[in-house]
Amino acid sequence: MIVAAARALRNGDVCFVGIGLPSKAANLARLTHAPDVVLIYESGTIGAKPRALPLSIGDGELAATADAVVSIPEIFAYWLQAGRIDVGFLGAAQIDRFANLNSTVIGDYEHPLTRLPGAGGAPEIAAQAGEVFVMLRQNVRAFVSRLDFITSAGYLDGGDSRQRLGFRGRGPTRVITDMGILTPSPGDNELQLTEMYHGVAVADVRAATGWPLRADSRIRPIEPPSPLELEALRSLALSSPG
Amino acid sequence: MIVAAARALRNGDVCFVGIGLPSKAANLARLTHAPDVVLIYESGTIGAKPRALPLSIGDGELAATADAVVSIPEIFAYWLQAGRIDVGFLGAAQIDRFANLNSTVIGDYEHPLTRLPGAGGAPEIAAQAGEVFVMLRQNVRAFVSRLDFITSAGYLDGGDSRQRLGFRGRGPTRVITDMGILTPSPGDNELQLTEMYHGVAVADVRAATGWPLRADSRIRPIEPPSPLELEALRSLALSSPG
Amino acid sequence: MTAFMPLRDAIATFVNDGQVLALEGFTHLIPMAAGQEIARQRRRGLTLVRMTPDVIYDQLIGAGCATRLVFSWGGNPGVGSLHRLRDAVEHAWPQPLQLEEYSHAAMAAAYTAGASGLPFAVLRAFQGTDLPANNRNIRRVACPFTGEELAAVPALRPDVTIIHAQQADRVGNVRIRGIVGVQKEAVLAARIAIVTVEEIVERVTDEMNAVVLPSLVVHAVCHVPRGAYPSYAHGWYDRDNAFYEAWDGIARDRDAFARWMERHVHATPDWAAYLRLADVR
Amino acid sequence: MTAFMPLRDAIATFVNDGQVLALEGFTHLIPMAAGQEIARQRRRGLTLVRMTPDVIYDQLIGAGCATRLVFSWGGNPGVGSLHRLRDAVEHAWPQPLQLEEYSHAAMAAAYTAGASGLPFAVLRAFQGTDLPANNRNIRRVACPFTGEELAAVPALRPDVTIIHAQQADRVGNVRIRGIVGVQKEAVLAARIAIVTVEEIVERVTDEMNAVVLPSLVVHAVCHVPRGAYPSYAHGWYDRDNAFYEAWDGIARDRDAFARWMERHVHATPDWAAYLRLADVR
Repeated sequence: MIVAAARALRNGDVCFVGIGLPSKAANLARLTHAPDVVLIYESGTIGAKPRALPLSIGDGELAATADAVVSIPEIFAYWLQAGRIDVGFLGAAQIDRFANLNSTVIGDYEHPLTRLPGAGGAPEIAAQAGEVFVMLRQNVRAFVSRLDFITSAGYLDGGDSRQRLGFRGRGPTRVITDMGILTPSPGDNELQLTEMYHGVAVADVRAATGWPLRADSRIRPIEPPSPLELEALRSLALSSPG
Repeated sequence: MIVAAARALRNGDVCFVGIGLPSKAANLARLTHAPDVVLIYESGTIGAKPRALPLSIGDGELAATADAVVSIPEIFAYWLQAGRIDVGFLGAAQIDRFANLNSTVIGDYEHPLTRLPGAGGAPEIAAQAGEVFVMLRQNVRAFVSRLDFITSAGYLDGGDSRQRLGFRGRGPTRVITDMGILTPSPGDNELQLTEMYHGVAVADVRAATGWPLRADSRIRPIEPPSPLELEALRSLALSSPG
Repeated sequence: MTAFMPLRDAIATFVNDGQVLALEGFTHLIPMAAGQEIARQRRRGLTLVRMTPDVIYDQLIGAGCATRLVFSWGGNPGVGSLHRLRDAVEHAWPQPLQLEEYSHAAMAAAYTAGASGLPFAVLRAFQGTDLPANNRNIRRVACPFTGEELAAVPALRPDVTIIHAQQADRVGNVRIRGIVGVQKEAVLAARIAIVTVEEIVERVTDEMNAVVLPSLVVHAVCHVPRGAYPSYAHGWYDRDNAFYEAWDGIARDRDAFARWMERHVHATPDWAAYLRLADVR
Repeated sequence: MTAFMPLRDAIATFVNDGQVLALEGFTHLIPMAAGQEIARQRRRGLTLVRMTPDVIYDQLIGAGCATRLVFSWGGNPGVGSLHRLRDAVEHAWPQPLQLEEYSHAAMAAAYTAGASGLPFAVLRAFQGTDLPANNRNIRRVACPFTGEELAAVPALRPDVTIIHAQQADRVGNVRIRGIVGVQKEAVLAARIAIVTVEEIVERVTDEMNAVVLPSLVVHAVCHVPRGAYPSYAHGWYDRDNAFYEAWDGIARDRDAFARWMERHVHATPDWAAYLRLADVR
C-alpha cells in the first residue's frame, strides 16, 4: 500500500503530506525513484527531508531539515490555496463511490454515534491540490454507499458535478487501499478497481466494498516491492523512534 | 517645530513614524522625556532605537536596533489597521481648515500642474492611528482654503462628518508648524491657532494661512528648546551621515 | 507593558469564567502547563479555541471547564481519539459541549483577520462539503471584481491567547524558534496575551527576522521550564510520544481520568510539582 | 526548478514587451541592476508595479519602457521628486503614462491576495479620500457578518517579479536578511520570479525562520554583486545617499537624463561595467 502510493509520485512533484501512511509513502518515493519530490507538511515546513519518519506533523526533524519554515496561515494561503501543490494525500474514516470523504462524524452531526477528529486541512487539500491520492484500508465500514457527512469533496454526485463547482484541483485520481487501486471511471467518475496486489481476487475486493464495485475489464497487477524499496522502507523505519 | 512635536509625545506612546521631521521629533522625544516611546517605521521595524537619524525609512540602522523586523503587509495589517498605533505623524503639500491633507496632486488629477509623490501610508495612518500629529511649514501655498485632492482625511467637512464615517482614530489633534500649533476647535473641528513660538504675531500666522484663521483668545507661548533638548538634537544630528 | 509573574498569578489575573480562550501551538510548543493551571484553578464556562485540540483541551473538557469548542481537528496526534472530547460530544459528559467547527485553512484565516483588525476573512474553502450546513458562521462573499463566490468566516478575537515560547527577554519581547504555527496571529488577535517561556534572557534581538513578538503585545510572561511538555520545544527538549500513548488509556475511562486529574493537577500546587510527580526530567 | 544564468539572459528570456512587471524592495535591496538591464534591452509597453517607484522606475519611465504605473508613493526618498515620472505624468514625455494609484496598505494587501491565489483583498482603507474616485479598481465589499463596508482591491499578479537578495544557494533557495518589505508576497504573486543576489552559497538553511524563498518559487537566480546599488544590502554594503541626491540633477533635465542613460546603460554591456564606469566599489 505504501509502496504503491510511493510509486504514483513523479520526481519533482510538490506533495502536501499528512502524518502516517502518506508521510511514509512520500518519503519512500524520495529515497527511491523521486529524489526531487518536495514534501510540504501542514505544520509549515517546506522541502523537509527527514532522516527518520516523523511521528507528528510538527516534528522537530521536519523543521530542522526544511528549506523554509513558514507559519500556518502562509502554508494554507500562500501554498495550498495559491495552487502550488501537485499532489495531496488524504485519509478518512469513510469513502463513497465518488471518492467523497468523511472524517467528521458517524451518525447525525448533532447526535453522533462516533465523533471523529474532523476536517483539519482536508477540505482544502481535496479542493486545491492538483490531484489527490486517497489512502485507506478497504472494508465495508470504510467503503460505504452513503457518507454520513462530506468532509472533503471527491466527485460529489459524479459526472461533472465537481467540475461545475469550479475547484482548482482535479480531485482524487487514485484511491490506494490494502487490496488494490481504484480510479475514477472516465465519464461518470465512479470509482472502479483498476489495479490489484498479487493474491487478491476481485470478489475479495467487492466483499470489502459497501456498494457494487465496478472492476476494469483489464485489471493490472501491482508489482511486489523491489529489494530497493524494501531496503528504503526498512531504513526509514529503523531510524525512527517508536 | 521638532521640539514642539517631540514634547507632544507621551512616554510609552506607540508612534508610526515617517522619515524627516517626524523621525527627528520622535527620536528627540525618546532621548529626552519619553524614553519608552516605541517607534514603528512603515518599512517594518518595530521598536527601532536608532543611534543616528535614519535617512530613509528603510535604513539598516532601524533594522539593526529594532525589537522585531516584520514584513510590510504585517506592518499595515497587524499593526496599523489592527489599531496598535497611538500616534501617527503626517506631512503633506497642502492642508485645509479641517486638517484634510493633500500629497497627491496640484491641479486636476488627470492633467496636473504638479504631480506629487502620492499617498504612501498616509490615508490609513490618518484613519487608523489613535491620533495624528501633522507637521508642516506654514505658508499660503500649503495652508489653502480648498484642497485640489484629499489624500488623507482630517475632519472632512468639519463637525461630526469624520465621526460619521466610523474611523478608528480621532484624527489630527494638532498641526505643528514653524509658527505655532493649530488644534481643532471644539464643536466644528476647524483648526484654530492655540500656541505660538516667541517672536511670532497672530497677524504673521494669519498672513501665512490661505483662509481666515481662527485664533484662540488665550494663545499659549511655546517654550524655547531647553539645553537638554538642544543637546539631544545635536547628538542625533552629529551622529548622522549627511 | 509586559508583566512578569508566576503562571498561577497570570491565570488568576487574566483568565475568567465564561471567556473565549485560545491556547495555540501546532504540535510544537503547546502551552500544556498553562492549560493545566486553568484546570487547577477550576475555571468554568470557557469557550476554547484551538486548531488542534489535543491532550491539553481533553483535560479541560473532561474537567468541565468548557462549554464551547472552536476547532478544526480534534484528535490525539498519531494515537487516535481524544476520549474526553468524544465523551462530551457523544454523551454530554460532564456537560454538553457546543461545537463551532472549521477547517485548518479557515481557522488560520480567521486568526489572521483577527490579528489584522478585520471583521472577517475571505478564502477558498468548504466547497462541496457539509461543514457550512453545520456552522452558520461559514458564509459566502462575492468578489467585487470577478463576481466569484468565496467563503467568509468571522475573525477570531479571543479574550486571552496563551502560547509557549523558548525565550523572552527582560523587556517582554518573545522569541519563537522552529515550527511557529499560528501563534503570532493568535497573540495579535487577542485582547490579552500570556506567554510561558523556557528561559528569560537579557535580549532576544540577536538575530533579525526571527519570529519575535514585541513586548508591546505581550501582557504577561511566565517562566515555566518544560511548560510545553509532553509537546516539545525546539532546541530545548523532545516530544514525549509515550505520554501521548499513555493518555489514551487515562482518558478513555471517566474514573481513571478523574483520578489522574485529582492526583496530577488538583493535588499539585503547580507545574514544577506536577513534573516532579510525573518524574519528567 | 531554478535556472542559474547571467542577468542579461534572465531578462532576455523572461521579460517581454507589454508585460506586467514588479520590481520590489522597500528602500532596502532594490533590484537596480535588473531594472537597468531592462532599460538596456529596450523593453516597451510595460506595466510597472511597485509600492515606491524611485530611481529604478524613474529610469525605465524616462527611457520610454513603461505605459502604465501601479504604485502608492512615487518620490526620490529623502530628496524630492522623480523628475522623469513627473515629466511623463505632467507632459506625457516621452509618452503618456497611465496611473493606477493606491496606498501602501492597499498595495501590500493586493500582493498578499495575489500570493494567496485570491481574486481580491479586503482592508480598511481610503475612507474620506479622493483616491477611489480616481481608481475604479478601488471598490467596496460588505462584511457578511457585521454588514460593515470595507475597501476591496484586486489581487496583484505580475507576469514577472524581480527582487534582489543577499544569498541564494545552489538549489535556488533564496535568503533575505534585514528589512524584507513586500518581497515574499511579490514573488509568490508572480507567474515568474527572478532574483539577483550578492552571493551564491552552498546552503542557506543554517538559521530556521529566516525569510527564505524556496527554490520552488524561484525561476531564475542571477549572481549580481552590488545589484541593489545605490540602495543597500544589509550586511553587504550601505546606501549611497549621494547618488540619490545626484539623481535629482540628472533626471531634472531631459537631455541630461538621455545622455546619462546612453553613457551608463546603453554604452555599457552589463552591470559590472556600469559599476566600473560609475566608480562604485
